[in-house]
Amino acid sequence: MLGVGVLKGLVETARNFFGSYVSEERLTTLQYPEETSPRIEASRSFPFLVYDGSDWQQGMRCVSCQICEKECPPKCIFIEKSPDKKPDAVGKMQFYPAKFDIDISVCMSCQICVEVCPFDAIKMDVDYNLSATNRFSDLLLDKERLSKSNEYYHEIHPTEAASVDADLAAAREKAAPKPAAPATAAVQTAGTGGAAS
Amino acid sequence: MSTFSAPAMELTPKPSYAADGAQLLEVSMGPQHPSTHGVFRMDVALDGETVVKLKPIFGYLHRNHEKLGEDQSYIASMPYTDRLDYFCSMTNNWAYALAVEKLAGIVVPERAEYLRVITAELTRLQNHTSLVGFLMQDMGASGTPLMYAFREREKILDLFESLSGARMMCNYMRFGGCRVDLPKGWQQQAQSVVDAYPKFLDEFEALLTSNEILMARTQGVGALSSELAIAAGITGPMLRASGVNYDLRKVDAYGIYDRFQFRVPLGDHGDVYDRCMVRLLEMRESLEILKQALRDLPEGPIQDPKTKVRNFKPKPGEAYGRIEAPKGELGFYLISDGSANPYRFRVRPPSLINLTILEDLCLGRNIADVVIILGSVDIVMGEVDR
Amino acid sequence: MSLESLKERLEAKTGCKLEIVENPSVSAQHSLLVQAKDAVAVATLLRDDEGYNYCSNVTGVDRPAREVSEKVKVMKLVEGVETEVEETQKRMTAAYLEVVYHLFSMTKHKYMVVLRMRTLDREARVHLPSLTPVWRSAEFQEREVYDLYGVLFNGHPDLRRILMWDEFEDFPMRRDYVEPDDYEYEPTAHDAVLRKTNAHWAEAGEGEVGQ
Amino acid sequence: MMDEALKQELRKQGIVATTLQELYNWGRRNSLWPLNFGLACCAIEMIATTMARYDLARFGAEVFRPSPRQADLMIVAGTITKKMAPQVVRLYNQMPEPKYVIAMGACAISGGPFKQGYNVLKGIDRYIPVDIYIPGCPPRPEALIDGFMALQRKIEGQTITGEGRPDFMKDEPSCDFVVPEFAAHDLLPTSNQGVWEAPQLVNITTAEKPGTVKA
Repeated sequence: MLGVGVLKGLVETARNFFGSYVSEERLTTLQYPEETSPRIEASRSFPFLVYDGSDWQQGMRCVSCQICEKECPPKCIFIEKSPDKKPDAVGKMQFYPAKFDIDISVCMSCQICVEVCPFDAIKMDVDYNLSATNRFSDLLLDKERLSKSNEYYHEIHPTEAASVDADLAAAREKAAPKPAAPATAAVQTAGTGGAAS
Repeated sequence: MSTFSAPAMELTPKPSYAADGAQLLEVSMGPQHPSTHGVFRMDVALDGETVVKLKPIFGYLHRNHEKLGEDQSYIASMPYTDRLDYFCSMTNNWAYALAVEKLAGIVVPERAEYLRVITAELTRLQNHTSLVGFLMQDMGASGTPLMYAFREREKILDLFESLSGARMMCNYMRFGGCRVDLPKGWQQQAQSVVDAYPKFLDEFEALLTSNEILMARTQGVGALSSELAIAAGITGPMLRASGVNYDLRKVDAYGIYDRFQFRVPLGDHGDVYDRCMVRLLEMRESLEILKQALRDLPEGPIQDPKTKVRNFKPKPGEAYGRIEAPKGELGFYLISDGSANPYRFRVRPPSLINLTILEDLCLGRNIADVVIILGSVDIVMGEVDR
Repeated sequence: MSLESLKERLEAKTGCKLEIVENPSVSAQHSLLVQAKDAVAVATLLRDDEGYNYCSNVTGVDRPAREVSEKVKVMKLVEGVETEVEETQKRMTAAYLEVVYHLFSMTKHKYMVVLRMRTLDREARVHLPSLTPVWRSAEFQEREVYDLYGVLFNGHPDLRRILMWDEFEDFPMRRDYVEPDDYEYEPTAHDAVLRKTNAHWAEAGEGEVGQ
Repeated sequence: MMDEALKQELRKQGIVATTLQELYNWGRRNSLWPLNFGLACCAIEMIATTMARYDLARFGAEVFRPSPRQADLMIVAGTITKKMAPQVVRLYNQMPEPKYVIAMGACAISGGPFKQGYNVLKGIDRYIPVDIYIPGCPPRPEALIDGFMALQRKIEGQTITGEGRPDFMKDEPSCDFVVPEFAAHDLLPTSNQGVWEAPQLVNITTAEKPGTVKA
């Protein structure tokens, strides 16, 4: 009979409509910004630079090797090497970036910089609310705005951060053959380089 | 309030005439048109309401994928493939990875093959679901079916996000495997989505498939014969709706598709209704594949250890790799000259080639039918124009 | 069904000369190079007799002339004695545009044939026969090759630009294409990008940047 | 003018005191009708934002108008190619004042990952003024909502009298924006000089080798 199919469809919409009052499953609206979706650990937005300890300049893991700059598909990273050296996470004397800029108005969040980084220095952030009124001043992130602490990294990607820390600790162990030696000595005697990738 | 001088129309209407002397109306549909799925444009000549000429015009989203692919390393092209057919980043990744693996002779570990099948079939599910929703939108069922479709799509996107980190642009596969392993609890979550999906499909079909208005609008509209479909190189659900049994998952059996039991739904008439139904049935088969793959998923490595992300330089030569993407045959043709960048990076876009016969399908139909015929072809402009 | 036997069959039927282009990679997808004048006859045979009724992919490739150095043995007078000496000679390879067709069968078998055609040079003699009358699926793809590489397909029903606008004059996928100059602002200064930015400001008459 | 504390106190008593300006801005910011206009990948996230999960209708913006004549807000969602740029500018010109532009996603802001391409416009702000930039490729629906709320805040702060009033309320309203033409190699003009000004090159100046190419 003509019209039965239409009626069947209308019954279905009615079921969905009234069902949304009783069934959680049908009520999917997320009341953003009052509530946010549960944080997904793997989630990624833009890169940031990890530092250890409390001072972002001292603890910066990046050694300015410029691999990420080269591999970045949309070419949105700009690094300038420092003239002098400072000890890195493992304790070896390394360069550090005098300038490290990421143009997030170009970044495609592809995570390739994270994959190629041999020093676990660059990781993906989860913050996505970065809308701006000025494209040039607000969306070109410099070294200071990019630096986030290792604790923050642990907070957003706990599993990944724990395994990175374990790797770094192992590398430090390897770099400092005398475990009894004081930390400062370990820094100076650190010989073999490179954290585990 | 400001006053405007009326901007000049891009095409000044020129009178043209039909054979019997009647004046034809030339309409430029697009590139900004609510039903053209992006920035597609058609120059349509109408006699009354009947289409007498239809010329598709492309290029409004020509983003130079092929040129960019030649200018950067092999791995750097992987995130760009996500943006070809932006509904189906997983299958795009797979097609590109497959072509590179053919070029360089890389073996993929078994677990990675299973992960690829699982993600690709989930992609097919969400692509077909939203396509049917969009098709209904084009037909005038504005809102409701698309809303239901996107409600289900979000569940699959959640799966993609917890696996790869991004909702749409997954950038998940690598040459010789996948980037990350499944996080904890992912398999159960995927299983529950797969288990709940048939219920949604039942609902969707109850809503749509017996609806008289829908049948009147779609049955017999835009019928494509199997001969024309083969000659014009149509692939994917559109070809199978015309009754040609050609599914690369069966023909090439790339990856590990020969291990799964599934059927290939075929249509009889090749009209809009058949195309829609073939997609609905294909989703059921995808669920079958997903069930088997999630059941049989082995343990093991997910990445070929010999293939590195950096400094990847395949030997000179060329390879054409193709897979059955949700929209049709997606192929990548790569020429290597031994350097770190491909010498030629070519994408064989199913959407573009499926549009070859758009004019043949639309001639003699009403202008309102053009919209749903285009909708049933299932195009994504990112892939059509690249 | 090997490529050699296919080549022999086609040569016997059409009387033309085909050439197998080896593919050194592991994919081993070797291809058939066909002369432009024989292309339509060979394509029709492939479709009708060999079952290749589905042309999947049409690709344009630009091969500009490049310098290759190769070792050649030449006879030379060394200290009065004529001896054979190995010498590296540099020569330029021929420049041409290439169109590659990937052919399959939808109904009969699952082999692939790769068909190639080459133009005589890159500037003037860039005409090739269109295979759209044989496989309709080549229609848009040949238009694309024309648009991006400038290969003129004789016998194509509707050869216009497809991706770029009609007024556009260049062929952007050619390897010597120069992009329009719009790099006045570039915060992430990579080598290639920086070169373009510098060129922009030099042209604008403001000298090199950063001074 | 009434001070803020008194206003809050009255509100508790059920008396809403407002100025014409506040009422006007309140009305405008809560009924922004976007143009139904998608260019590329970001458009899918824009559609997802209007769907059940994120529900842009909660902000009064669910009425996506297919015609620019009925729209207040243009969400430029996706890559603008040079072939498309004239149409985008023309659509913007056709929108009635007051009108706003959100550049959604990397491509609309700067050309994004495709900026090296020969057919890609390096940011829509070369031709039309942009109010809010939302980075991301594509931005998540939450990011779009966040950018949308930033736009609402911006509207709330607008005055309707004085020098700071929007252009469309001035006696000499801003004219049409120039629609680029297709030329032999590029668009002409390559940018609208009244809108776009390339800033100082931030990074290159610091290099020791000015203007040279890094090794």
